[in-house]
Amino acid sequence: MFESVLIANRGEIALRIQRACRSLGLRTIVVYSEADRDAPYVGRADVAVCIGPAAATHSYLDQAAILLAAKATGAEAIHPGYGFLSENALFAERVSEAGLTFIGPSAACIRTMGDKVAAKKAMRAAGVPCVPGPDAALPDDPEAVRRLAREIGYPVIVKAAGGGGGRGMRIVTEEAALLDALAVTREEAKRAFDNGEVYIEKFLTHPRHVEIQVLADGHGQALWLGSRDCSLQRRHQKVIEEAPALGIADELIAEIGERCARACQQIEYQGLGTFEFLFEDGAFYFIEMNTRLQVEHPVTEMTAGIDIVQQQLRVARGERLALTQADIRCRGHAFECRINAENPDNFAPSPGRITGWELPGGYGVRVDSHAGAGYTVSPHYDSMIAKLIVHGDDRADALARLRLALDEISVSGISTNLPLHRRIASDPAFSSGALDIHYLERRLREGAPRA
Amino acid sequence: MFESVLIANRGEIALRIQRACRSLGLRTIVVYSEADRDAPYVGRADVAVCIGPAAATHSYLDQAAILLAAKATGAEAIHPGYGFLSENALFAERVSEAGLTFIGPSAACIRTMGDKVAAKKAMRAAGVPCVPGPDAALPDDPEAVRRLAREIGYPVIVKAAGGGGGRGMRIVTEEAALLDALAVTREEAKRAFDNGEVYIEKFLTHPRHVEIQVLADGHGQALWLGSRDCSLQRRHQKVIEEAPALGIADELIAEIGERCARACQQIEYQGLGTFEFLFEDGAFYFIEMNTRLQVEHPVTEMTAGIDIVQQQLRVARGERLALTQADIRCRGHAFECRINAENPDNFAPSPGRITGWELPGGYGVRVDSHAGAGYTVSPHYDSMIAKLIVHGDDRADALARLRLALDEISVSGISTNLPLHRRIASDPAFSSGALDIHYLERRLREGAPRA
Amino acid sequence: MDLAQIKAFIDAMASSDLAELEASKDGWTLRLVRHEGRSQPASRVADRSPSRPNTPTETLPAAPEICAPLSGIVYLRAGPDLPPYVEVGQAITAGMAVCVIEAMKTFIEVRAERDGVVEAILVSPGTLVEAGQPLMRTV
Amino acid sequence: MDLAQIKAFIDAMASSDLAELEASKDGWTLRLVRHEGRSQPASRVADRSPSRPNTPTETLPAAPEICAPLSGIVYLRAGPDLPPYVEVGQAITAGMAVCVIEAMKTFIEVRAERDGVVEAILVSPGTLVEAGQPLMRTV
Repeated sequence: MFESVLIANRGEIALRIQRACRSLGLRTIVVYSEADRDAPYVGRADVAVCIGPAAATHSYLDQAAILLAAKATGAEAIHPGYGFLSENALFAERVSEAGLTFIGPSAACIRTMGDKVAAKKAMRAAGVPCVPGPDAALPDDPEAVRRLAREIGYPVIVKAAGGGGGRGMRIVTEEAALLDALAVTREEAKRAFDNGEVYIEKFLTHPRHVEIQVLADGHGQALWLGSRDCSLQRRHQKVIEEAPALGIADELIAEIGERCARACQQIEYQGLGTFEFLFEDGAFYFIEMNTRLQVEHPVTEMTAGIDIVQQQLRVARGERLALTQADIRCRGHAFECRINAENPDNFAPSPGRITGWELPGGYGVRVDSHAGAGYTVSPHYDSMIAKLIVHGDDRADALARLRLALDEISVSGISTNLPLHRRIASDPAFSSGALDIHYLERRLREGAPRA
Repeated sequence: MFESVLIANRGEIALRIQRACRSLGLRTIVVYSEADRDAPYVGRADVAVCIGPAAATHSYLDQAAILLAAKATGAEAIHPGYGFLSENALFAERVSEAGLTFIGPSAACIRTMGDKVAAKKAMRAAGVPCVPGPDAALPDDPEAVRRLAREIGYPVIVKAAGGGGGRGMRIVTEEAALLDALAVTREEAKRAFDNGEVYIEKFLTHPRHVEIQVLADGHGQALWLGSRDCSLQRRHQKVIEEAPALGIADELIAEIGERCARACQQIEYQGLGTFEFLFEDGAFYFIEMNTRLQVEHPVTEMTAGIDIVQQQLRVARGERLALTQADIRCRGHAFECRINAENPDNFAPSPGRITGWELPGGYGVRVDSHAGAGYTVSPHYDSMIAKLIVHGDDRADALARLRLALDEISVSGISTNLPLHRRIASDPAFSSGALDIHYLERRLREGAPRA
Repeated sequence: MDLAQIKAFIDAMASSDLAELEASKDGWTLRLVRHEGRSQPASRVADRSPSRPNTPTETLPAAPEICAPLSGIVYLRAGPDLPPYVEVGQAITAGMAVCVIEAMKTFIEVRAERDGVVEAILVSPGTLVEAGQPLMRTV
Repeated sequence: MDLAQIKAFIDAMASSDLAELEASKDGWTLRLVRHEGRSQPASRVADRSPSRPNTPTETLPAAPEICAPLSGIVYLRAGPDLPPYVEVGQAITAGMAVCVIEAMKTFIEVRAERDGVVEAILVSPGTLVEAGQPLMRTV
């Protein structure tokens, strides 16, 4: 069982992991870039090692430097956090080869889940529902194609196998248009990608992003810890997350949750993980699995009453989960706001020195942040400087607390997206909940008056 | 049902009450003294009224000024907080007579519980265990006195009826010394207090301070919300509180808790209240009831998962409790540190301007405070500037989190008792727990090296 | 503390590299703080208003220097295989992109505020620049 | 503390790797902070040390003024029916109580640091005084 953990990350998640380590009495070794020298978690580490300049490619992404730091400091385990090397199968492999514990699933699991097609196959095999559509190119026989589309149900999307980035796709809403769309897409695909193969999949027009948090030990036990709704996104970046996902029958969530837990057992998954789904018209469609700790994990912690990073460390140390599925009783509702250093109007980054920092407090309020008055937000990394998390008896109660906390929080010296969060928190549609993944962008385009 | 609440208090509890009001959508009217003009909750009030100069006798204790402010602002209810007018039966009466809701029990309940003898009688009648001893002066017959003392059990304390302040008392550890002690005390009492009547009571040598939080609605339902241990005191001031009280059998706590709840029903108690007990050698002895919200309420909130100030407002509004005793499931363990502006060595007050203010955060950490960087701690009021509350899976986990949070918190510009809290948190005896009410003073006298 | 004393403190600080100076006497407290660049006083009101990034605004009288609108990594070419945006001696027109700054995974083009000629490029590509730092001198 | 002394402090700091410097003398408090370089913000360290109350310490050379050791409400008598601690013209000896300050429900006696004669009482009883504020002038 390891007694020391090297934290191969930065910012709020480095602090989050450090706190979890210290709650278990583990020594923490922090590696940092020159830009993060003054971060508070660096000062609190048992050992802190500078691994390179500000640019992440030469520090937080430099596997050799991190492994060297681990060796030099006698670290026994490495926590990769999120982003950077957290879903890099090769890194996980090298950590293991160096005789250290990689705090995460096996390299094989990371590899499988990193490949969309392999992941989809594995999930189908485990009984997790995926976006309907065959795993192979469409046949030439028009009647066979029609039959496939009918099985999936309209609307469908015709996709060029070699396409991507929005090109080579065509949405088909009724059978009459299917063959024409197929022919045109095939033609285009031949010209554009030199590959005439096309696929067909169910097209979801107004899906929500709903995910299931799982936690598995190395002894065959896997738990699901409730649902999260992360539909409020801008440019595919989550802005506000909540738990649980509103308006989905408990039985349906439980069924999906159990399938996810079973899938973990089948692929011998260990540690924390998240199954991401699109949810539309009462049905779940697997999109991908994140094989790591996620930014939005605190909303699950608040509702489940479990420090899941502490649990992640425990199972990585080889402990059996002390919890069973029957112990998991989610209570109330939680929200998380990602507070970014950015202009709230045009979303331009706003690095710089924070001169004023006032935090909200009281019942049900949590802040995870490495920043504070006097902290300089570096232009080298992403713009998230804090997470504000609130918990209440139900969604309305949690929302009231969110508004209260947003009213109390204040950051000066740099611009932040707090005005955006305040606007969302008082948006009537958001109060009703269960919005689709396009809502926020739609709302921003409307440019409604600020709250 | 009232829609607006006048908060007749200041500091962290004014902010706490304001947050609870806002979580329910109630308007808040804040009254403040000239010294508190710049407090953050004053700025956030829907209406704020200055009711006088800094001295509490001319502001927070001025009933007429507060009632006038309530009338002038159209306040429909008054929350007295703790201290000041919170246990003043006359004030409660005047509030009701003015047609407003006093957020607390009836004036009659406050009056009964404010009189130690009446309270003890009421509690005995309700089956709540009290410090053993007759309610009348001792008889002259030596054998009758011996029998009484034997029934109580040694050690006993002989007390002059007219005594007080530590005078006219004698501890008796064995029967052989009883009659002599009685004679001497009687003689002294005659001379000193011109009243030869003496009483006898059980003497507790190393009691713990254990209390039960209750919550009762106006419809006959009363709940008990678990136990707290507040034994860590200095000069009768609580320093660190925790929930639940360690090492007391669940069944015993439940029995006491149920008796407390039943007592509430018998005296038609409404709102929040606390039954304070001495606990020694496995037995509870009622000492007094606090008929108000207490400083240490957050440890109960953390373990019970209930915002009890919000509940207090709900029942004051006439709502029925939505919870039943079966819904109360206390989880984990919580600590609260009272952070005071005082010299950590000699406990001299340290008012002044706070120049640096860094708060801890993350899972299981809560801070209740009206202060912050730039806030000036006034010499006019008590020295508590913040409460740090942590919650963990069990006492050891909570204690690890407490140490972590104490390591992260930092206040500069004034002196605080944070070094004392750090010292206690790393004290081996405190880690073992279940200390008596004299422990802290004993430990301070020993002057052990700081942690 | 009289005006002469305060001035003395300000001068003393100006000729040093101090960021902060605090002095108290007779109930007076003098606190001097210097921020890098053209900084604004911090106040809690700040973040309620739509934002006040630490950038010179477009309405400033055009300076002979083009300054960084925000802190970040400066690049003089749009890509490694592309020619530089501008070169010394080159004539530029208002609104023309002269370089790009990368901050928080976003690229922000810096544009000239007025017509002129690039007299000097004051930064090296790939280095960190602070908000307000002169990037180019123009005539 | 005069300008030369302050400059001396600034120079001393410049040639060191200190991030923060605080000096107190004769009721003066000078605090210097430097942000750049290897310096850690010193604020967090501050409160780990046993405390830094904003009071002149007992080791200071005695001043002709007796100052408030902390902020609070000053009283010149121990009780309403008692005579004043001292009166103008009265001789006092070091260690003698000259007034009392109430702060946070605690009463703290203020004692003379050296022998002398009370020349003037500078405060009214029952008023708020700030830490360091002169309470009496002595000769």
